[in-house]
Amino acid sequence: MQNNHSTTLPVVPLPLRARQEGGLSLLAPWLVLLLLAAFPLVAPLLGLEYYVGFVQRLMIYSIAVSSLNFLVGYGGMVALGHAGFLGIGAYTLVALFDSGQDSIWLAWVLAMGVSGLFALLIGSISIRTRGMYFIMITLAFAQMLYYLAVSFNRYGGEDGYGIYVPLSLGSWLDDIPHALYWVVLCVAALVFAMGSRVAGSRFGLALQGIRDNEVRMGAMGYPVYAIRLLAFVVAGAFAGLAGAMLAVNNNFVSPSMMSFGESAGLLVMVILGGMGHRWGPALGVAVWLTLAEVLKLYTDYWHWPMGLILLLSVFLLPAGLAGGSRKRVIK
Amino acid sequence: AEPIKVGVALDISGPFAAIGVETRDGLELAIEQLGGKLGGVDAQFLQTDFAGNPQQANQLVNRFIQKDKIDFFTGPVASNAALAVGPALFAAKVPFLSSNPGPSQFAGKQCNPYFFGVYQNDTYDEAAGVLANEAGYKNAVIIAPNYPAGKDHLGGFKRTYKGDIKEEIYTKVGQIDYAAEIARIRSEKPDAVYLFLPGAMGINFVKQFVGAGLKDIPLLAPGFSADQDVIAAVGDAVENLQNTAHWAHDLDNPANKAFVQAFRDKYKRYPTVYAAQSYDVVMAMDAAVRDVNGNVQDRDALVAALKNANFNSVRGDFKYGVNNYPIQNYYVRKIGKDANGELTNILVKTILPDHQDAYVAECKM
Amino acid sequence: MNVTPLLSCQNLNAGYGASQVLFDVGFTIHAGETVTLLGRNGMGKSTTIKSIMGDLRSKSGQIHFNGRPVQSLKADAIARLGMAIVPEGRLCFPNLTVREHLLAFADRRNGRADGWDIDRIYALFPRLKERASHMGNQLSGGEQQMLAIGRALSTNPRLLILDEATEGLAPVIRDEIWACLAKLRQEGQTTLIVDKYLEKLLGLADRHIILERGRVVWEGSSASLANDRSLWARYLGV
Amino acid sequence: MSLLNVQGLVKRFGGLLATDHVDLDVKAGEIHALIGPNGAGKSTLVNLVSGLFAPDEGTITLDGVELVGKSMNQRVRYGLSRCFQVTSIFPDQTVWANLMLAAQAHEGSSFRFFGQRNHEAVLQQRALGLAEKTGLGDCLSHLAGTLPHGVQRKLDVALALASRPKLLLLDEPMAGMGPEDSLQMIELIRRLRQECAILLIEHDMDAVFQLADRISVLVYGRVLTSGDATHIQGHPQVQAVYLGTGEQA
Amino acid sequence: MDVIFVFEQLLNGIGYGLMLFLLAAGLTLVFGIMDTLNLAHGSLYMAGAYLAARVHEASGSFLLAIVVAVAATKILALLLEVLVMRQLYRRDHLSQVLATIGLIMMADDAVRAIWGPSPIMAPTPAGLSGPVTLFGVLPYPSYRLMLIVAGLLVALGLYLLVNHTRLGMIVRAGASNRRMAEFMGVRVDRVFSFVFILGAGLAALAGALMGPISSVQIGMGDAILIPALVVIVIGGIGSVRGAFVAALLVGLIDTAGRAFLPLLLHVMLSPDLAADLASGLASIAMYILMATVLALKPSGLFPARG
Ligand SMILES: Nc1ncnc2c1ncn2[C@@H]1O[C@H](COP(=O)(O)OP(=O)(O)OP(=O)(O)O)[C@@H](O)[C@H]1O
Ligand SMILES: Nc1ncnc2c1ncn2[C@@H]1O[C@H](COP(=O)(O)OP(=O)(O)OP(=O)(O)O)[C@@H](O)[C@H]1O
Ligand SMILES: [Mg+2]
Ligand SMILES: [Mg+2]
Repeated sequence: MQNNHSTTLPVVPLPLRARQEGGLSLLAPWLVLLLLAAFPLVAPLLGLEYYVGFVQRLMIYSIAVSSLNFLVGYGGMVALGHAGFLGIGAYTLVALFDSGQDSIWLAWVLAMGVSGLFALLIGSISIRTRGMYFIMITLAFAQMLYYLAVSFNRYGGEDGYGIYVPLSLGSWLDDIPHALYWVVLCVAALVFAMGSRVAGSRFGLALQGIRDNEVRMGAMGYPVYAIRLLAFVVAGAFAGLAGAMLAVNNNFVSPSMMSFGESAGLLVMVILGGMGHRWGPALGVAVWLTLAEVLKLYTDYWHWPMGLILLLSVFLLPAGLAGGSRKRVIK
Repeated sequence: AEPIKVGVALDISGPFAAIGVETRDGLELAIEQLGGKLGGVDAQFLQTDFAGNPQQANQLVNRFIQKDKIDFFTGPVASNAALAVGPALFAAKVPFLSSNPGPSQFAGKQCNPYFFGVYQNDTYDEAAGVLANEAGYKNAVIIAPNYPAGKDHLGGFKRTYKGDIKEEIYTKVGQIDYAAEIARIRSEKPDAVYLFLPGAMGINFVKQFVGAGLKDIPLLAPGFSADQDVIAAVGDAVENLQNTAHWAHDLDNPANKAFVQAFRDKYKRYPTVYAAQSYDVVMAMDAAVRDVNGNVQDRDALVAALKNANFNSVRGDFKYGVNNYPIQNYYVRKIGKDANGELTNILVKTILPDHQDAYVAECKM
Repeated sequence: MNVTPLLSCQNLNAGYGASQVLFDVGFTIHAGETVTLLGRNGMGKSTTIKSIMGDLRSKSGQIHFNGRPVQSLKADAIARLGMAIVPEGRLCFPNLTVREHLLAFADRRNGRADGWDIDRIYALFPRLKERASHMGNQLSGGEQQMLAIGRALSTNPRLLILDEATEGLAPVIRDEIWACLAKLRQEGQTTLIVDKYLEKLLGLADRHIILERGRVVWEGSSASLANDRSLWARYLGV
Repeated sequence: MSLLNVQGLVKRFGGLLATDHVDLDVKAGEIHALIGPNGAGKSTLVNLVSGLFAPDEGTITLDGVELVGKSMNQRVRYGLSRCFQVTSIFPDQTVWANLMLAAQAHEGSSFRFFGQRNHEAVLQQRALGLAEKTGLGDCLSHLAGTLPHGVQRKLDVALALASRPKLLLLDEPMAGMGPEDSLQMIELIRRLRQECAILLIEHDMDAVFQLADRISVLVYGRVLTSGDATHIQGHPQVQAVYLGTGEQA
Repeated sequence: MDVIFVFEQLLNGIGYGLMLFLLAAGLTLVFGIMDTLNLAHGSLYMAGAYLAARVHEASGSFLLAIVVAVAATKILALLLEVLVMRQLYRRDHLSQVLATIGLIMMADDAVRAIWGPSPIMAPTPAGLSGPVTLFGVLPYPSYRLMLIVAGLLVALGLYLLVNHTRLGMIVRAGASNRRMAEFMGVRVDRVFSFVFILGAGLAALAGALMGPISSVQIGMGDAILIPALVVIVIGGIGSVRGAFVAALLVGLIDTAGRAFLPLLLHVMLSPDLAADLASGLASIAMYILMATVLALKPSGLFPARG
């Protein structure tokens, strides 16, 4: 043990961060990005045009799931009403479109803003609760939004709202086939990069600290409430963005986008993929949505194998697909 | 040659699973009777499951269009799903023969040559309104879930009903308990109650209504709230419920007799409207393909042939209006016992002959 | 005193994951004895107790309790044979009231009729009676400690194990507990104690076992421990 | 003037008066010990001062600043810091990560999203400083949860020290420690008094009498008496309700 | 609006509340006490409803139907417990959500395979099919009265079991700290199995009782699960008393929203707007209640754990 105050920095601390990230794991994101970027170009050659749209949808969902992963994995806040923010984003776009605005960009930015605002409102109440109460209060707010949309005649209510006139990405982009795909890819890649980055940032580490020991963080002087709330708002805003993107992708928005089932589905993808892992959302989305797509082709009873897979994944992959068979923290 | 490809969107799971199965059974009977061909050309029927969720519908239909390159599309159960997928199909010039939903949008402003309805949603309610007039009900309470379709349907009823609407009740979507509404009805003492409560909501309501001892107040409903599936679920309590539809299994025409007989032989039960509709849809495709001599790629000709409806429909003769929604008869049915004592809908009379929907004027086609 | 010991451990090897903590630990406790387990922090006292209680599966070795091999039994089965613990950290149930803590597990595991019941426990710790309807998590640290002792007593165990049972207690209460332990000893209660107040333990226990880095390094009577101060410095850090 | 000034503080849990009009002060640079029977309300008092609980009545001022109504993190900014009766650290992280987290709270804003915190030299310096001060230098790379109890307590103190507090609240820092560890902790506390005033709760009378400049005795939520070690040791009521007769190691 | 109408609605509210409580009871037990979130509770409810409906139809005896449904569901639950739940108790809520969503998906498909996709009939027992006249003026469905009685009995029984029996204490102990409970000699495995099966039995009972007044169909459990969860959260997780109070509260507020809000708003607003607003508000009344309660008391009305 030292007995005088030495000023030389020992070399210990940094390599302590056990995870050695190098080689493949550094390359992997770029590789995936490259493959995805090239996909619309090679798809026609392989007769896979249809899958361009499919992959586009996966990427949009991965943004939504990333935002939830941020909240659940890093923040420890299990929100069961995240689809509500998707809905807000989507309806923001609808509202703009309905009033004659057709710029996708404007709609996306506003969607983030509006859903972030809602998240601020909902979060400021929800954040006060913990655990199961948090799960349920977020669900409650999503249900309110759902019923609101159902009885909101102007934008089609339960029937939903079809966006039949194509939206615009801006003059020159509109002329490029699959432009939307690349735009979505850029956003998704950005979100992925941010997700990886934030995890090791001051904010991300503070958030994880609060997840692990909230009282201690408070006693050390962290503004716990503000940090949690900001995380909630950020997650809500990005979910809203994903919602608005989904609206463009589907050319259609309906309240079922905010249903309990959708919220649960997002959570399923987070957990299946691997909570708090940067690859988790992408993997969860890809596996879950592809399964749904494929199994439906072969049997009417496609829920059955899906359910079984979920169940097995809980037992065999406790840390999700990205986490392998590493043990998940037991409560 | 390439077989003709038909994309079929069912709702085999989810909230409309029962209707989904009816739709499929009618479809499969027709396919079987046609030997797997349409107009003599080999045909392939690709099924998918919307699971009652319009959110995924778009994706599934894109698959049909882009990957399978379908020539016809039919299904789904719900209007919102139809609205969700319509535009993509129209853009790809794929004829969309609805096997059930008849949303007002496609009948009016957003009508499209590639969409063919089997009935317009509100027409059942318009028929019910006339029925209420004829039955001499001076006043009525009307009830529907609180969403636009619910308002549309009640609007249809009010369009033709001349009596006094004592109260218009809107309930929560997916509501389970109706005691509060039933108490309101009891205190209003109306001559009749008209309900548009699809699926489980209708079943819950009718069960609780009867349990509350209000059997003396007659119930009126559109046909889809009173078909075999509902009858099977509610039992004797629905006896005497009057409802309106554009088809009945005891409708007297040769095509229908053959269809009902074949269906009962195959599935050992009465067909529902949904089965009849999907059966008709396949027959319509068959006739159209024959009319264009198998050349389904000529979509203009195909659509023209479809519009001619050159086949014997189980609902008897009908023709399409400008908006591709049919001009056809609507009937009153009453739930009662058939010759074997089995509970089913019995045809009462024609209530609206050659009726056309209210939105056709808005259609510029 | 019985010929066969109430508890005997032989060649106990145990640890957490890859790190072994106990090395060939062996000792016996006879019915009616009060024995202490001594050693500095982290020397494996709690680990030994965990192994005996069936909370930690030992890698090898035998444990006999009341004449039965118990090393393959689960914790609850061992407990029902008459072992009760006041664990490190108290572990009161947050959702049970004080009264419920003392009723829920009440038993006569030592087979004696004149055992502990809730009234006797209240008499021992009047503070608990005052807090009878408080939940386990609404107690002060010391109250929780009393409750944990009362809870263990309520099962009337053959062997009572106290792991740092006086931690966080006010000196008066500590005295009460020493008195209580002395009384228990008089009544013939077999007890295994881990505690840091050596002087008290000397007057209270028959025998002492010292652990050093997971090994038994010394075993003997109070008298010989009292006389050998070098042991204290070497193994107990006093 | 005293650093911490508590006046007329009251806290009720339902019908229970856990803190009953307590007046207390801690002067700058002093170690003020708080003793009393179990359940007397010592931890409750610390929780009130630190902001974990809100008082029903009374005022708490630190260096002239009123603390009641301020949030926990605001109080930390005003110079208050605490340890917990039950060790409260981040058991699944390394000691180093624990210290970095503590350092981060007091060096710049936590609302930064992109820079990688672990590369910030200022924080590393500060964390190392903490480690040195508390003698944790040897176990920086260990997972905090697997450390011996005594070391975990030291870490707890280190986390509290990161804010460079004016007043440190220590709730039974010696609990569960053997003689050796206790001595080390006493040593540590003695060193800390140069930096800040300390309000110390402890049942280990050895430690209290060695360290405390002043001792207050809390009984049933009320301050029974205050004074130096001799005063307390000689106080008959304190002996009766708290010290007992035998204890004198 | 007369007194009788108000009274009738009051009764309706209590009735609906108790219906929710019937389902919430089993949930509180398993979820509140064992800290295990079993979203598939609704599937057990569905199983109870289907089994009772089928047995009732075949045998003509409602009582037999209930007994068989509850017994059979318990056997099913035993299987489920051994194969799945037992592994889940110790896992976090998220794993439990994931696994039980999986179970829901499988259960729905299983029911579809066995009984088909259509709703099936659940006959009302002959003796309870009509209304009885209360106080000589108010005809009220006798079946609903029976439900109210059943709900009250279950509430009482459960309250006694959890709060006033040793079993209840042991269960709570095992839930909050399994290891310590085992140290005290509790066979936690067995106790948990018992509780889970009891919870399943309650779910089946709720299903069997609800069958005659609601649509027996796939997904019926999921539809009522959310209100039931709302109930136990408002009440405070783990508190039977809380669930009971919350159930009545939700029942009354929901009913009041549907019964009086339209009348009230009609007086103040235009009919169209009133109808829109009234039904919109009534739809979310329950959620507004929950959000309000949690905003004021973040751990529900009767927080049971710390
Ligand atoms: N769950 C665990 N996982 C890994 N190592 C552990 C665990 N529990 C204890 N250890 C380690 O095992 C060793 C012995 O610990 P044990 O708790 O048995 O010591 P002890 O003698 O009871 O000390 P104390 O006086 O601190 O209670 C210590 O080095 C400790 O760090
Ligand atoms: N959250 C709470 N709810 C209800 N009562 C509480 C709560 N926290 C503490 N109490 C009660 O308040 C009283 C004071 O408790 P406190 O923890 O302050 O005691 P203490 O002096 O720190 O005791 P110890 O020395 O044993 O730790 C106790 O009687 C305790 O039961
Ligand atoms: Mg120990
Ligand atoms: Mg304390």
